[in-house]
Amino acid sequence: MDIINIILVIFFAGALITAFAAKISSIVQDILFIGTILATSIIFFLNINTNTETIINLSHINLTLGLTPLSLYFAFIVFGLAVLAGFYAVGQMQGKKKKGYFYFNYLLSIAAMFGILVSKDLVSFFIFWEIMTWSSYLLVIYNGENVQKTGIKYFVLSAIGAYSMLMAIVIIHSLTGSFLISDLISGFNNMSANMQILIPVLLLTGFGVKAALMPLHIWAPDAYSNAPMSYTAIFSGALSKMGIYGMVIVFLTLITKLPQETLIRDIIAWLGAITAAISTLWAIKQDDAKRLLAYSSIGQLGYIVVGVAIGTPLAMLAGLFLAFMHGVFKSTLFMVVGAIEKQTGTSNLKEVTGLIRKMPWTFIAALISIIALAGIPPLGGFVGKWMLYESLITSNHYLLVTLVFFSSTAAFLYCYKFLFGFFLGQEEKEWSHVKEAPAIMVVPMLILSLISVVLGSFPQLILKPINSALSYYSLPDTYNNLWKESMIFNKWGDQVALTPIVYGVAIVFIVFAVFLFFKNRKTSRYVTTKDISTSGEVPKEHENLTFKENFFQPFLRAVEPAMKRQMDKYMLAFAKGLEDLFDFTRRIYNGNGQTYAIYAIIFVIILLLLSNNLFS
Amino acid sequence: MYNDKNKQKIVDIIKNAARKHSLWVLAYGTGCGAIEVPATMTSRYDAERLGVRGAATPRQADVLLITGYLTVKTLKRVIRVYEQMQDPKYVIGFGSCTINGGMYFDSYNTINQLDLYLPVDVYISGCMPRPEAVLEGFGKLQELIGKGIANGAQQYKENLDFYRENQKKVIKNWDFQDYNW
Amino acid sequence: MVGTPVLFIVIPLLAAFIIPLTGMVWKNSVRIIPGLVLSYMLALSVSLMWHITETGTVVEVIAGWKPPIGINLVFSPFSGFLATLMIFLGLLVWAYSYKFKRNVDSEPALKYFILLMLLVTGSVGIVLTGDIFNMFVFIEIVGISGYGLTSFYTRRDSAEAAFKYLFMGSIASTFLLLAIMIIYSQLGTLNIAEIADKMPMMSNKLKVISLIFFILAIGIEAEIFPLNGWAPDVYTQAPGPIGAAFAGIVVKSAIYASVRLVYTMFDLSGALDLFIVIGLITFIVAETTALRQERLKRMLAYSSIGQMGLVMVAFGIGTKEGIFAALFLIFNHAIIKSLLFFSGSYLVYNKKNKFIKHVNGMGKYLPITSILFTIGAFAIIGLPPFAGFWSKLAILTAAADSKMLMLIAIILTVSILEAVYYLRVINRIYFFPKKKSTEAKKPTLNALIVMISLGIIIMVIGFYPDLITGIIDRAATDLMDKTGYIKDILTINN
Amino acid sequence: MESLLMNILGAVTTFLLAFAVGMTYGGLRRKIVARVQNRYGPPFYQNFIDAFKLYSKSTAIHHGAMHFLGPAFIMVSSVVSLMFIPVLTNNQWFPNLNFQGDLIFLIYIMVFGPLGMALGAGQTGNPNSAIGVTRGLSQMVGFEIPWVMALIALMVQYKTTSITGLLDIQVQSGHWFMFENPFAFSAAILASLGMFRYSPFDIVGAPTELASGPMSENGGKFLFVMMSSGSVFAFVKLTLIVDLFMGGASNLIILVIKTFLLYMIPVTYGIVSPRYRTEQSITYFWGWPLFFGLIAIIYAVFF
Amino acid sequence: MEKYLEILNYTIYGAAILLLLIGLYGALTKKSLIKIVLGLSIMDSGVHLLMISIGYLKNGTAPIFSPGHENELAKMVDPVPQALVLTAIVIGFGVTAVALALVIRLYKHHNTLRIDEIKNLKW
Repeated sequence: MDIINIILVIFFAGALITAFAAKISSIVQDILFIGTILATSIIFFLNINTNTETIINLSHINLTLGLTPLSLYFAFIVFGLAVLAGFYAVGQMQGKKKKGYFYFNYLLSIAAMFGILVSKDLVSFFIFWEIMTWSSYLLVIYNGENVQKTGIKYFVLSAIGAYSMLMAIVIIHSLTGSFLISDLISGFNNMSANMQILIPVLLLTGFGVKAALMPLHIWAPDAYSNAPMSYTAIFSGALSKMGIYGMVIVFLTLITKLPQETLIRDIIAWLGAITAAISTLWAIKQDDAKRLLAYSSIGQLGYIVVGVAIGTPLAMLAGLFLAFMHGVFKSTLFMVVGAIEKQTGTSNLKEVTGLIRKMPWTFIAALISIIALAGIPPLGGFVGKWMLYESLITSNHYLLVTLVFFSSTAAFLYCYKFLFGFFLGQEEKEWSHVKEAPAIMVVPMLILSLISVVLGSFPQLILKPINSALSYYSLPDTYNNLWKESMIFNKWGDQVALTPIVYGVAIVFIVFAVFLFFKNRKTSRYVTTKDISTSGEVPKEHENLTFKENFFQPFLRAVEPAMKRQMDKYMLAFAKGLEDLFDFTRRIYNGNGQTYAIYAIIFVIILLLLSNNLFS
Repeated sequence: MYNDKNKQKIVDIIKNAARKHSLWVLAYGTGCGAIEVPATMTSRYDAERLGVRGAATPRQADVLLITGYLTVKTLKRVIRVYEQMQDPKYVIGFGSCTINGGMYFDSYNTINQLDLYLPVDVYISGCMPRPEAVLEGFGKLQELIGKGIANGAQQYKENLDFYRENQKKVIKNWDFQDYNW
Repeated sequence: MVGTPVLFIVIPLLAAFIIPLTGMVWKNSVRIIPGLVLSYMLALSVSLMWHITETGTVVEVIAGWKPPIGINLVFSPFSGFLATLMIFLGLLVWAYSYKFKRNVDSEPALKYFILLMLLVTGSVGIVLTGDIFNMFVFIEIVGISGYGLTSFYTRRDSAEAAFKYLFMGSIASTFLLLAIMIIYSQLGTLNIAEIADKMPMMSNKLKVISLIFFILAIGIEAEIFPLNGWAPDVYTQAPGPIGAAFAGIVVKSAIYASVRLVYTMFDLSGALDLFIVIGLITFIVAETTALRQERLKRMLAYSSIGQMGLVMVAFGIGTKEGIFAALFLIFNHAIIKSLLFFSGSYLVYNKKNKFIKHVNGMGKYLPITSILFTIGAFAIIGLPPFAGFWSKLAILTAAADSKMLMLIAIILTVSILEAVYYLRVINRIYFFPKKKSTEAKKPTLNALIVMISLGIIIMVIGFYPDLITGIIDRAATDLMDKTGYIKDILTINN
Repeated sequence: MESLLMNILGAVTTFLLAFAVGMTYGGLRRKIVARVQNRYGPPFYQNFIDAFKLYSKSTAIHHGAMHFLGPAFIMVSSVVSLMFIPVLTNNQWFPNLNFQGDLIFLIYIMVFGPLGMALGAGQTGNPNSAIGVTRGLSQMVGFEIPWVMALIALMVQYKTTSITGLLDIQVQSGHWFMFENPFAFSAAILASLGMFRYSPFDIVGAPTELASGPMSENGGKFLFVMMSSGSVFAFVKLTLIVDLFMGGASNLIILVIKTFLLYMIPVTYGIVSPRYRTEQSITYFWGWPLFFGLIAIIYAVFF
Repeated sequence: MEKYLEILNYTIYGAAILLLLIGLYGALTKKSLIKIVLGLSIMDSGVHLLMISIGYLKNGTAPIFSPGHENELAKMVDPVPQALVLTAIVIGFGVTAVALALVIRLYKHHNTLRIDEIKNLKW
């Protein structure tokens, strides 16, 4: 049997066994869960091969499975995150209900993501896509009664996306007679002009939902924030990347062949940028860390979409690099929230304060990830941002880059809010009992933040696979051209050399840290956060010295016009209107048998009247 | 390093020279004296030319300027502010009220003599002292700093028990953290 | 040859009349004999299906009168497929309700099983017969047994539902007779094959009128909009398994009849377009109505109607892929909707109004039933890797091959609504707290076996659709082959 | 080895120069403000005295690790950005660290500081600090937009994103970009008003209402580091604008003249203006400066 | 005479259709369940009449094959409609019986015979 099949089978079998192992013992369940993930990832990492192809023959449809360099790259993200978040999940799920349910869906969605990546034909792609959708849906509604609306919203939007994709798939089949992606690519030139527009648009709609693109993003904040955090790490880190994966393929193979190429690219890129800007503003407004990160995820996905949509080699590099980075740091942050929620019982930024001394390791992970998220050098996030800006500027998207820059700058606001809310500020007595999260949760976070750090100085680790992925889709080789070792440059030849930056920052930081920290640490004394200059007043226990309410009120007041309109509300109003309409139309069935008989007669009469037109 | 009153190391001389020309004042605006401070700082008298400058919080301040009578309630806060200031720090008692209670000498809720509670380096007498007097007071303080004998903080640390006793005598609801450096 | 198609009619009819007699002797025989009969019929039909792959269509001539004069039964890949499916479902309904009736009121199981046997007989008869008047008779048999089964419970509003059904059914039978008579008066024959052969002789006007009357009559049974007002009431008020029987057996036979009419008998070109339009309207109205339902069974009923609309659409596409998709959908719908009715009736067991809110929190108390319901719901929404996905893919592919892009868009849009109302129920099952007054009824063993086997079928078909696609493919080819059908029947020599 | 040593030496010299210049400018500003207010004012070296005094103060208390590291972050921002800016055009004196700097990198490293300060201020737990920080970050979002637009206009116009590249073009052609693209210059200058945080944009410190905001719990060495970082940073900003718009400087005297002239803009603007509210400050930058930025880009693209 | 018979022929058709329409009218407009059942029965009768009249042949003979009467083959009335109508009548009878039984139950359950008041199941 082929490696891919083995991995899929292990996943499905592992999911089922884990789900039913709840009857035996909770620990067995944990071990099975971790075992499944580890086994599959070990098999995967030891047998990486992009040449093999498995064909499953059905009478009408051949399902073709195989890895391409691009999917290999995404599979790295998926498996890496799956392992780390898996360990984390074991820690987080201790003592929770519905463990089997969680593990089952978790494994299933990982398997489905892997399946998507290895699909070489559209039907298996769609099958795994839908498995991914419903398994993630089941995890979104994990938290019970009050997230049902969220779940439905997520599912409906996903269904809109999936069905538009399905429509594209069947149209492709009718035009090319095959479900293979390679046949689509080769046969795309022969299609009529209308179809050439329709198919990419439908496919992009499908991928745009998962990538939380502007008008289709409304599910994301609620869904991300309501799933268990150990899954949201996957959800936002890896699952959303499936949309990006699809977009990359569409942009690399289909859009390039269109006469309206630039128009579509610009539209999608602008949508991405607007998504980024608006969701950043909304992230600033949030008081719940989960929602904050959820909006932030949408924003970050917006950047990635911008990069992918612009589609120059550097932009592609940027988009894919950011995809990896986003997977790394955003899942770390979701894990941080999960750890804090587990330890304190809430994830509200207004309530939890001053955990820095209680949960130092978590804080370190959060700090590094936040710096990476904000795109500040010398961490990995900066590399991606740099490439994005350079590519936008060198490809003449000046207003776009301004908008992206705006959202990126505004992102500092919520970055700070996140750190300040949880870790800094007053240390309240309410949280004095809080302990550091268990090691099984902290270690994955630290590993992930280490990756952020490493990628800041050695981006070639990731750029190399991206390069091979892009050259698979016949983009020019970018090594020596756009990057070389830890040097990245744009097509004008301007470069940023990461090694001196990292050394410079590190040296200066260490110098001043030594100057301040190690020199004064011994001689000075720690005082609590109650000992501050409060005009001489001695703060009492009940006095609230924490500044949390309306954190960025002035800023929000300044940007108020942009936030007045909410897509969410429009869509909900639309849905409400539809429901009312259906409530009205179902009154056709008024319960009176006679009326039904009259309908029948009217039906006959109408048919008779129309018969000349109907049956010519 | 302030123990030897008459002997200063060369480092201390430099430090004190800098300190005396850079006095960041935390004006604790009690009583009627607070109105004199703006006059001192603004264009007619311009204390800034001497390096005297307002500071916003006790952490940044060098000089605690107490501008008038202190009720018991206020005293409590003043003590806390003083203890929050970082070494080296100085206290200027401003106006008669801080010296002997002034016109409030027999009030039931004001203290009469500030240096029972805080180590005052310089008193400026008057009710109220005019800006010229205030500047004179600052000059005096600079002189003391230059000589290295403006060591009220040192006294406070050494005689903490004495000060605490006095403070606790008037402040009934004592809820301070320990001042242990 | 293992057996003849006539046994499909004779045996259950006989059984239906014998049961009361044996019941006097041995009470349990009432329960057991139908099962034996149905299993025998299933074995027979499966072996016949096997048989016809080698020899081709089997035409049974009754009483020695050769077609076109006599009545004949046709067991072609198409009709055989449907007959097998119906018998299989009948068996499942029997197995599911084996113990179901023991403690329901004082009503004996007797009537129930007699009527069930009649229902199966009638439906299988409709599918197998090659004579339109005979078809009318079978439709009436189905109808009358259906009225009986609907009004089975005296405590519910079942009489109301039955009366509506009867009202519509009477109108249907009247118009069916009218249509048959018009054809007979013009062509002088009742044999479907001969009618099809002679159809060009008929004047266009009468052709159209008779077709319209046929559509009205059969459309009432096939639950097309706006003739389906009775259907939700019946599904709701009939005993749980009978809902499944209606969705899986009765409606299928009506669909068969309409397809036979349009594909074989009439050569009117517009009829297929009419199918698409009617089917689509049915689909849309039913699904939108289902969205706002408060009662579980009613929701399932509307969903079933909607699916039938979809089947009509698939037939209306008119290509072989379309028929393939329609038959696949029929098969999937039969098993999935049966599973949904079976498990759904346990989720709202012993509730008078069977509100959806009664399923709250049942996931904890009826875990297996809930999981099965979930599987069914996922399958009918069309989520892979369950069976429903493949039929949905097939129908969309068929539509795309015929360049009906708007059709695809509409179907997919409405499918979203379908997903919404099923998910609402699933969410309630698993994530809402149970009300104290709600008490869960554990499914009996036989019911559990039936449901689990249905669930397994759904999963297996979902993972490996090839098990069924071959048969469906043959059936579709058979339906497309009109001249072959005529030839098979009119040139029979035995 | 030798070059490394030279590098380090050069870094130290550059730092000292920046420190000295920044401090002096700060002192001069105080003097000028005082003269405008009809005061005598402190001596121009007053800032050095203050810095030294702050350095000599004891640090008896702290609020935790971030309290220490926050100022270090600020310093990193200032010093690293200094490392990547060409101080002089002929690279004789400060050759080593005039790295082939990239403008976008610089934009980012410049916001590193405020974030670090925010962290340091955050851990002290003083509500005023947090308020100040939120104001500062909000304001930063405001002025970054026209600032970036101005820079983009330059990059677009001259097809390079490198500071050195932009500087070289000016030196070779002899045309200053402030005349080549005056709109970009206007936008950059208006944005730099916000960067200097002098009145009317001094909403972060706002001594009268926020007790100096983020700095409120920092005395002694912390404040010293912050102050010197601010001075270095002022130098960085001024030099950057000089490099980008005013053709750089071939020697120190020209550099001082140009930067001082440039520095006078925010100073004089500040003297005559009262403080804005936060949202006024933000929307100020989204008014004329943004407009200038837009015009600058259009000008750069089409002319 | 023949003319009259021809007219009669059409009259029978007309009468059958009229009967059908009367029944339909009754079924669709009358509110009483009993009347509706009556209407349905009348409809049935109309159809039955129509069926019979289709098979009718003027001056026809009974459709009995007997030796020596082969030449009367063309004059025989069509036997099929008669067979059919018998079946149909039986079925109609059965349906009516069930309908009336249901009406009784409905009356017991709802205490009314008005169809527009029996609307527990709707929407």
